[in-house]
Amino acid sequence: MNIDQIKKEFPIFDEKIQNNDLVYLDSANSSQKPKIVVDRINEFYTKQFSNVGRSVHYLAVAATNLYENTRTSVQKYINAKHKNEIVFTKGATEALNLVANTLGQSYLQEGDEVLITELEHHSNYVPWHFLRKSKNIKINFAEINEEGEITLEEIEKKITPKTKLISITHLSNVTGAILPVKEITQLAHSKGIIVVVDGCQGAPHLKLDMQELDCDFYAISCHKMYGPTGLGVLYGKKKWLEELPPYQGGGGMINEVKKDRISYGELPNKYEAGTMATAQVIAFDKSIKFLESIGIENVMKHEADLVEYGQELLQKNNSVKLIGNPKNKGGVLSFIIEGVHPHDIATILDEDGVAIRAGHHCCQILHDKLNIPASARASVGIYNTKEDLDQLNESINNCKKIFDL
Amino acid sequence: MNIDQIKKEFPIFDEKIQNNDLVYLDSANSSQKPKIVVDRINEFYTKQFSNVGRSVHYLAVAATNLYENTRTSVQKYINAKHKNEIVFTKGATEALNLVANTLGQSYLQEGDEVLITELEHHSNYVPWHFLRKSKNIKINFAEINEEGEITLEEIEKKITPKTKLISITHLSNVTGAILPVKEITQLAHSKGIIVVVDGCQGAPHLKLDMQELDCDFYAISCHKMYGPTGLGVLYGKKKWLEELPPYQGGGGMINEVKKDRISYGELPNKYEAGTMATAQVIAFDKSIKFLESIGIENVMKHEADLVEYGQELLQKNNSVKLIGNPKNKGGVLSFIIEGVHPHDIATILDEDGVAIRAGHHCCQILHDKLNIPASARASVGIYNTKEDLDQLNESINNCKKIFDL
Amino acid sequence: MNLKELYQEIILEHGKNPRNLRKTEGFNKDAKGNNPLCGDNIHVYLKLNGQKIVEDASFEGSGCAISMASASIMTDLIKGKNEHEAKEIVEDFLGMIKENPELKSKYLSEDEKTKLMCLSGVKQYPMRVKCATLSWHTMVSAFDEEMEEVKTEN
Amino acid sequence: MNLKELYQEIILEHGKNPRNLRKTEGFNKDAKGNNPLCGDNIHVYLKLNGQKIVEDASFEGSGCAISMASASIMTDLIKGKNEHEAKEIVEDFLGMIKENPELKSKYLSEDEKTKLMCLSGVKQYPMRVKCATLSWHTMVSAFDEEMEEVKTEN
Ligand SMILES: Cc1ncc(COP(=O)(O)O)c(C=O)c1O
Ligand SMILES: Cc1ncc(COP(=O)(O)O)c(C=O)c1O
Repeated sequence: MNIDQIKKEFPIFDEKIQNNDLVYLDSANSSQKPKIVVDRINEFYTKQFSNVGRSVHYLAVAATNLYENTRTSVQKYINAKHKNEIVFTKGATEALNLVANTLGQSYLQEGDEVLITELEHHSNYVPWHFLRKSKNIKINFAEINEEGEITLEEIEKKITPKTKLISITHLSNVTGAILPVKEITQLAHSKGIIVVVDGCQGAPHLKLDMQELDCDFYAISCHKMYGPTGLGVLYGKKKWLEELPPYQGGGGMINEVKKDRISYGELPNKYEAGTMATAQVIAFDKSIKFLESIGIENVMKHEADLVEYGQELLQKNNSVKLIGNPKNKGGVLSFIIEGVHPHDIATILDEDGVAIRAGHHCCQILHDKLNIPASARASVGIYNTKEDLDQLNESINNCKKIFDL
Repeated sequence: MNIDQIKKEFPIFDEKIQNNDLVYLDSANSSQKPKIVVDRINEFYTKQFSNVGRSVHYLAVAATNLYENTRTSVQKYINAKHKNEIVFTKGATEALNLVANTLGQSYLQEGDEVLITELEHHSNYVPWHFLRKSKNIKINFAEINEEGEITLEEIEKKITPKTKLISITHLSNVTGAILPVKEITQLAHSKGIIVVVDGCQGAPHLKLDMQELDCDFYAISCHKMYGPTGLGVLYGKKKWLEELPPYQGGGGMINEVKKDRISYGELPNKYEAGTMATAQVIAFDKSIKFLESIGIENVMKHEADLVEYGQELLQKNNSVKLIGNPKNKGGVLSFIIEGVHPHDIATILDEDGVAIRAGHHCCQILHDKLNIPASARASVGIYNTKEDLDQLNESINNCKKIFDL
Repeated sequence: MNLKELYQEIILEHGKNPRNLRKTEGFNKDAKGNNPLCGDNIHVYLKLNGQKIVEDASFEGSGCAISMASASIMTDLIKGKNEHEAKEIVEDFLGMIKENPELKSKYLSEDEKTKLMCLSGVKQYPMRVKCATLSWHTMVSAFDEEMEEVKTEN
Repeated sequence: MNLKELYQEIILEHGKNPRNLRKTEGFNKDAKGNNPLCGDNIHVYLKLNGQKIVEDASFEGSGCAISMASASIMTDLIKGKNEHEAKEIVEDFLGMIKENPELKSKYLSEDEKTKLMCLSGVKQYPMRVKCATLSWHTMVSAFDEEMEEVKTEN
């Protein structure tokens, strides 16, 4: 696999950012887009555009087929049993809201417990908090260990007879910890507990096999997966999606509409109310093709190499303190520098064209736990190289110099 | 105003659709996209891409500014008082769900009545139906008159002391009737009733002035307004958006997150949970610029001319029966042909490159009322010409020939 | 086959003047189907005799010429067949309307095959395939006595 | 002014070793502010005497060098001013940090202006402007005795 070649497929790296080459280390936030994805959007809008599923004219039929093709591609890519288990949403956040809202309407009862973890992104906490408010469910938190991991044992310890649902991230967007989702799901299912997975960081970087993971729901953010913004995927087991009530109401999701009653359509229409993100769905097919053309094993290998290299570099850099040291770690390097606020780090690195993120990364619970207000985070994608991490380290040194460290 | 020139700005019209020139008469479904909008998407993804509002690096700052620029452009375009009254959603359907859901959470009570009309699209009925189910509110329907209009008098007649909210379309996507929104709002407000407007068909074709209309909420579908798919706008008066609870929970919409409590952010963040449709928002600025460059008065004049011309043509065509004959009519021509099902009409017209829609257009209530299962609909946009309507008429004649009429 | 031919050859005849558009008296199997997208709806009635042979088949409903013609032809040729034969014919028809170049079922006469093949032109109009198949799916439901309405999807 | 200069000139001094980072004893006005995006938070304390003059000003909280420096300089120079004067200075500062080339308030001495101007480089880093302004907005809230926390937005 030739990373230079792959990097060339991303037009943004031809640009100078304030006279610097772009060292993009913010992929956990959102990934850059390969040319084929952008071109597909362009082609669709300029040559083929029509709304989907509603008209019978040529363009509408073609667009509908393209739209449904992506559904099939996603199904295959994540190894879902049925095409109708793939629902398009506006993002992972909406997907998680959909799950929490519909389970709240018809499954979770007052007093039931939902188990999440201290690693969760706000998008996998606030929707459950809504149910805490409206339905009086309880939220428990599995705690991280010293390495910033969530272990199977910790999950087991936090399960009570009232636990009805476990909702966990596949890969932490701060510590990089990869959770033992398969084992957690086995355990949960043995106790009749549903498992929801926030796959935002898992989907772009790990092998996805719903049959193997066996979780009940899996949420994906397409813009982190080399795809367009404004699009997400919710995978849900057919039995759940069939049983649960609809989430949003509108055109396309109905069966029969009368003045005194309404019946809803079948899957997946039931969960796709209104005009969907047609162009984005159609282009996302190319993101999947892009990942398939590289091969997820190669992606994983490359990113594991990078993170190992980066971790060593930063560990050797005194005054840099890495956050978390999980055995099973994805391409996220979060750190602090004693005496320099993460925002100052990010601003100073940016002067060298090094784009990282500073803040709590929508994980305030975790930062509270670690007793830090914020951290700096460098995260990698398929286009990153060891040179990028060298530059990161060098810019950190500049930063230390400014702060007299 | 030179329509040929304007049409040239839409690349799709350079394409042959099954060897025909495209006669696109399905704009009420979704409009075609001008080149500047598509190019903007392209440029953003290939030269400037970053997620918005979350990182402090150069690209993120620039993207955030671009994103917020569109909010300001929309504010100005619809003459909203505050920038924070503009919320981006994934579409008008989501915007209407947001309004119904949050009002249902904290404003509407059991027994309250919501008044909608027989012209409403499913997207402006199903969300209220959800509240009928969950909160036991009642839904009343203002009825159409012979011309397919909803009059102020009819609204007045249907208001009861229990009416808390009126939700109406600005422009019917079937009969083309333009509703007297300003007058209805005046009447409603004098009785302490909130007004929600489904502006899907209003926004692309009418002058938008929130101060003049004075409605409490207005929902817009960007893909019908020469903008990208997967994007909508909800305008809501500040006092409402501030008072109502959040809709979806996740990253970006919070203030403080603790294990036992969460507080929410300020407007507009409160309603923009998760990563938004960044590229689409940024490109939508160009849709507005496009409309502004033509001038909405010119758009309205051109489309009024078209619809008058088309109406005359079809009225003269025996066996064609137009649906509705409102005095104040937007660019929608719905019709039936006795003895030919609308789907057959659409398929046969499509052979000539004439793209129209057949079905109930997500208005089953209206079709029930008219006692027809479906209708054919030709709808215009800024790029249509009288020749397009001539072709429509000619193809209808072909269709009649096939069916021996 | 171009569109004009598709419509003219037989659809028009069956579509404008469909056969068996009525309710079979004393039916013992029935099912409803609808297509939420376009509003087509159909109610299929079957009367099976003691040997489980279809003695009469009919339908009620409204829809486009293609769906009416398809229901008309179907109800005609299904008479005299048993459930097993009928279902094999359904499979054969669905296969043909989606991709197969021809019909293969041994339960169809050459004449019946010719009649059915005039619907083959629908293949080129993917959005209309469900118009042609709605009555067939509904008939299967009637045999299976499913209580729910059939909805066609792609 | 480049970034290095911005940081070095005075931010570092104030940012690393901020002044008035404590809680004023006997304060009679205070307010909290935070920046949800980056987690900066601040608590501003004011002690006004009988003539409504700021006798002491201080702050607690954590944040980046820019926000700390800004709070440090602010609490220093606000002492001895009354509410009207303080608010005019706030306006002047906010105007400068966003667009104006210089400070104009007659309530600022040349020396105070010089100190404040070393924050002017922040202008070029729009994402950081709110770091510089958080304490100032919070002080206004303290004067107004608003009960709610201040949140900075762009
Ligand atoms: C009047 C009306 N309301 C609502 C909608 C729904 O808009 P969207 O599908 O873009 O959410 C449409 C368009 O389909 C419409 O025409
Ligand atoms: C772990 C995790 N969960 C959820 C989200 C939310 O995804 P989105 O903002 O695309 O809806 C993100 C990204 O921001 C994430 O990293």
